[in-house]
Amino acid sequence: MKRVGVFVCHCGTNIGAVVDCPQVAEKAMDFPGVVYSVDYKYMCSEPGQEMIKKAVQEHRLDRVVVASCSPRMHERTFQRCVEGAGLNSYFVEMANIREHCSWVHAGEPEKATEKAMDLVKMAVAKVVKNKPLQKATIPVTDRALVIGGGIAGIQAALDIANAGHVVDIVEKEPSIGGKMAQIDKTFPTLDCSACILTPKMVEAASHPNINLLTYSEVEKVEGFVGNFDVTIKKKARSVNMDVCTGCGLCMEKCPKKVDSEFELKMSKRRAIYTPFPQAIPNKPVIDRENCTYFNTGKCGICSKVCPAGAVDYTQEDEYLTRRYGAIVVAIGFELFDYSVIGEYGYGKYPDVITGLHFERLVNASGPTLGKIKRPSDHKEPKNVVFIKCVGSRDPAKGKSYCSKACCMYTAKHATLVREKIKDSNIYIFYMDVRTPGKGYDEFYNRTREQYGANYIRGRVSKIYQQGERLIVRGEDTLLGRPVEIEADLVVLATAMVAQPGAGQLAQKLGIGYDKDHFYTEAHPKLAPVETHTQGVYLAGACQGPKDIPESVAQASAAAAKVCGLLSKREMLTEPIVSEVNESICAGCGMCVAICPYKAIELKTISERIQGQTVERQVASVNGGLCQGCGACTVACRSAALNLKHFTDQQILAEVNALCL
Amino acid sequence: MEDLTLVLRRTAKEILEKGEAQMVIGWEKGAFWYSSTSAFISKPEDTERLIWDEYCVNNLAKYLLDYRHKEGKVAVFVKGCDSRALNVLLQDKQLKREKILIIGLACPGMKDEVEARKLGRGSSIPLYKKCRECRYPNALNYDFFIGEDKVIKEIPAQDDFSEVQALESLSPDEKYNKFVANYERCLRCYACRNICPACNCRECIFDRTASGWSSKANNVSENMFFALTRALHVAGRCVGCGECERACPVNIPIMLLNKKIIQDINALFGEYEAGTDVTAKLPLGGFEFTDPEEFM
Amino acid sequence: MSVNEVTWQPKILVFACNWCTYAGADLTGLSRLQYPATVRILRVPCSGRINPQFVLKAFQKGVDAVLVAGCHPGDCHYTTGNYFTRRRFLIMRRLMEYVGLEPERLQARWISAAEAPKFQQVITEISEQIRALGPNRKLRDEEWKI
Amino acid sequence: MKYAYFPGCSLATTGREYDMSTKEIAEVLGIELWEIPDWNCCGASSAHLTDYRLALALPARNMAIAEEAGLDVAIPCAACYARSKAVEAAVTSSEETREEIEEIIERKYSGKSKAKALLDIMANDVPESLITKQVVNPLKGIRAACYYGCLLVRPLNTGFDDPEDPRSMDKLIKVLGGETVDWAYKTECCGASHPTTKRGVGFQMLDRILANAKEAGANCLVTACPLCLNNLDMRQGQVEKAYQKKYGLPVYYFTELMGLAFGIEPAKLGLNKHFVDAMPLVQEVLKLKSGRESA
Repeated sequence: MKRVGVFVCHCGTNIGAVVDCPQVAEKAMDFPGVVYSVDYKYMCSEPGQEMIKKAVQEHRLDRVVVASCSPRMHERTFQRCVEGAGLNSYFVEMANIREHCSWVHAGEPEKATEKAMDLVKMAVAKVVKNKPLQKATIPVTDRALVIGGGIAGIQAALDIANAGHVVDIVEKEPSIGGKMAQIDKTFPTLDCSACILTPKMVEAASHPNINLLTYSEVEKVEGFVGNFDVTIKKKARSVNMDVCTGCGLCMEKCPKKVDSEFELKMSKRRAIYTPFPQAIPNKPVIDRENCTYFNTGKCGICSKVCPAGAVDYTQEDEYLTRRYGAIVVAIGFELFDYSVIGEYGYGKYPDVITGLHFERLVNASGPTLGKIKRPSDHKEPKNVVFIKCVGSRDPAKGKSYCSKACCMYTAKHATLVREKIKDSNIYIFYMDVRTPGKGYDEFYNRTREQYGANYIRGRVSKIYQQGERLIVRGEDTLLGRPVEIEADLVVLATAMVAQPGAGQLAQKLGIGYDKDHFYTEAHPKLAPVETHTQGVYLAGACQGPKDIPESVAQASAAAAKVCGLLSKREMLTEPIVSEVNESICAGCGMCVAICPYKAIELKTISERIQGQTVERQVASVNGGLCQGCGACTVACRSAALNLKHFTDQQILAEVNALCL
Repeated sequence: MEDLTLVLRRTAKEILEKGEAQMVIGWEKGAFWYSSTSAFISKPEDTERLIWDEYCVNNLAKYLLDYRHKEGKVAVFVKGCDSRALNVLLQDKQLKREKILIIGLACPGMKDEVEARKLGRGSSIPLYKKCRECRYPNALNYDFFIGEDKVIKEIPAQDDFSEVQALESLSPDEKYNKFVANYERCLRCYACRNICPACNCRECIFDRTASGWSSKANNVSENMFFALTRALHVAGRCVGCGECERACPVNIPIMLLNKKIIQDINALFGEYEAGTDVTAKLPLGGFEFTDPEEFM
Repeated sequence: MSVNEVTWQPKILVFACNWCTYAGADLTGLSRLQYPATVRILRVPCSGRINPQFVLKAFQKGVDAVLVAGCHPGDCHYTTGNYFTRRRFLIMRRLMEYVGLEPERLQARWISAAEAPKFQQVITEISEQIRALGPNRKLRDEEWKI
Repeated sequence: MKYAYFPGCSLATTGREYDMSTKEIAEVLGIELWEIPDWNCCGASSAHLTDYRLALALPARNMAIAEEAGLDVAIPCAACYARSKAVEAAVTSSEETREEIEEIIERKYSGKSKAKALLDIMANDVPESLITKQVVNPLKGIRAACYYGCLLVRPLNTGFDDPEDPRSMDKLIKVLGGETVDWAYKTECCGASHPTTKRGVGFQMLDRILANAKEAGANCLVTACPLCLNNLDMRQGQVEKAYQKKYGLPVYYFTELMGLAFGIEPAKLGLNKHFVDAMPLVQEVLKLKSGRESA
């Protein structure tokens, strides 16, 4: 008979305040198999774990149940703890009497205690049936994939490459650089964004360990940690990258002008183009939708003028599949399209623009060469109004969260307006000013004191055009009266939202995402750059709105995780995989069709039946591929397949324990 | 049907003599006038015992499982429902098609043995209910066919789910009363499982109490667990041959559960006739992204 | 275990998939969203692991209701686990209703790791439905008397 | 096309010409308007100031009568339309409210018959081809600032136009051959009762609207609400005096302009009943028309 030890945790007052832990511990002694039961303030603490180890020695325990928080939180901790006490690390089960009990039944202590007992009883019934399991090893491919070539992707790739691993960066735009390439200055130091970004872009482009796959997208992801088989679609650039020298002649001569997405349609680019002058790779791409040659078959000037003969209209999309050990997702963010909501007339009045538009206007390589001009009549604005929290912190518009970086970049914009237009009047409508970084608050105060920005605490209700000027109608809640400003230019700090394709990419990778399609980290505090899918890491705004310093920090953190993974040729995998009882398996193949990871195949075995040697087929599970979902065990009618650590017998024991 | 019996015997004799198969499985007259049992003939002269009359109701397909490791081939006579059963066994990879010689027949429908016993010889005896509703009287998958001219033409358009719908309209308690009334009688003799072609596991979980799924106790609750589990196991593979009902010593209307599932599979995932196409994907063997969504 | 009308409390078993609904339940705890203590959560790696026979066994052992819960189709950590669950339990629910089990007693819902309010609302809803229905006597080990 | 017709108190009094022009153009377009027999006042703002149930029961009775006849209800006035839509929403969204209201008005009312703004019908339900076929005098020379008011397109009643930037009236005027100007005060409030009770506040609001229309180059205003027309038309002179400005902007109902375009005799449309003389612009339209014909 198994000797089970039950350890009921108070978790300070989190559990103890509602659940009568001593009573639960005492009741646990009646459960079959329990020989030792105790309650303690902090089971996960050092003394708590020591207590478990001591109890295992003294009472010759061979199974342990810890009734405390969610196994998603401390299952690892207690598995390592029992391993330290000489038991197989899978001889521990947890009863979640905090998140699933004390925290949600605070008003009903007796019922919560009774429920805690039931949960402990279920855990004991299960742990009695736990079998010893050893972690298996699987190979790790020494190659990393970074999806997204913004600052986060570049930084992660550089750190991984500098650690000696090969990295591929997949970027859907023709050039890496992401949103940061569009920005003029960065807060709080006001140093120019391109000056700190382009060197990193060049370093990434020239780094021997880094391959840039620009104008490409991830098509399919298969396999699992250490062995991700990723199919990448390299969209046809119609330019032969090896031959092209980037001289730019074709871009000059191309007759077709198209709105430049990089310049947010405030200036034109050609059909054959590089998004911005410092683009890396600095080799153009033909926009097949707008190129006359691809639409009508005429023109072809670019191929005629090209000295290197690099233009190749016949180029096709290319699909290549590579195996990677780890993946860093760094696809960044998009700005919330505020034209959907008419109050501010964004999209209707040309002089109502977003922060990114402003960055381009104030950028030296922008459409107005750095002079702030109104998109409508190119005049220099005198009254500039900034509006913060446009879409953010506004559940009615669907974005309940704060976008974190707008307070700082709006203050920066105010500074830039003052620097460029001495006699301008700057108004900033805000609800709160959030300056959560080093030097941030000082920077904000400078905009108020030195640069004379008028911060008006209140929301803007309506903007409308009156003649040349925009009437901004709002309210000054500190003075308690409505405010009306005749503005020449209105800049909206719109919410940061997830990239439009974020949901599909998440489903390809099998990682979670929240209601706003930002990716879900494994744990907000303890594992901010990991995902629940082992081997897939997050960096930058795709995990949630954040500014550049934080994105870079996350990128290096993700890189550290990747290097930790890739530094080993093999890695231990969870032994929670299916196993086949070949004597029972009839070889019907139902499981083969159902396995999402194609980890099961039918193999032929020979057997002596009634005096004959007979060949027959049975299922066989590839422990490396199997991820332990258990779907096959239900497809198998004769229960020949069982999932280790979640066997039919264990689950049945939990069900039976619940009711007897 | 007299002349076909002679054709049957001659065919079986030729097969055995030419060595095309080592054994022929057919029917022979049983102890009573109203029952024909299965016959396993391996010597040419014994083929005289073979007959084809209105009482050859036994589904011979499942016997092939006992001879699947025998060298050479085994020949078997199949009616419509038998050939569907055989297809299911092939779909479940339990039989190798090349080791079987299938001789198809057109089935005029078999007479109800129980009625025959009651009404006595000479009176007109009705067909089995399953034969009256049968939509596949002619063998589907065969190497050769006996009685080409006997092929049955008029066939009911779709299955008859009236009994199922009648039961569905009752209140929960009424339904449960009927369900209990039926399965109180169950002896757990497993005859229904033993005769069912869709129940082809090497070792059934109900024979292995170690699996923890069920106990030997013969109470209503365990009987219901067995009945519902078996219904779910054969879901999407039950060909509606009705042998389970015929084999049940206490006459439990087992097909009521299977027909309910067949009706739901048709309604939810599109029409599916088990055992009519060996290459078809089993409805509960996969999924579609566009399955109906009820759990949002 | 006979059923005593007066002191009876609904006992509801929830099979929760580890990646979504179990995490959703954790988040419900983190957000201190209260719900009736009638529910016991059993963790399985994926909703695809939930064998209909576990549900039958649970009713046999005296559970008043079972909730099968997992990720929204498309979000499954194992890519397609929950599509099987959906197909199986579309059939299972109809079969159980057909043999006389009140439909409220076997439910299936998709609840993601972020949907704590939905978890609380579903549990509260089912708990009230079952409290109204009273204890379950069907499919149980005990004698059935009506 | 048959609708129950609910004129409401304004169209029997100050909005006489709205009622006259509506009936005229309905006839031309072949739309049958069945005036709700023994209709009662919709309660407008006074009802929902006093009692919530009263405010719902009053419009509910009219809608119930229409529902018994199985007809949707055409409602010209913005306030009546807002109240009817409010009760429709209340009844369809809550079973309890429906029973309560049905008990008060002693009639069945499930919300099956829909309350429809007349503008919604003319702009969206009536096929454009049917209107263009009837146009005899294209409204050349009309440069209208379409004024929707603050009630007609606001969220509770909307569904037929964008609350921030409505365009249905503009579209209608263009279909009639007229021109409209893009201006910012389409949905700004005309002051409702303020021009009467609190001159200082009301006149300022009217002044803004008139000034913005003038600045946008409009030579007239078009509206679909009797109160808005009242304020903009009747008070225009007083506003001009109060602010020493000259606007001289005639204010029409969109139904009057439709009638004019359909060649209906101006007096029949009530075009001679306006405070700011509406006739000169009308003459100009007719003159331009005849001028074209003779040239």
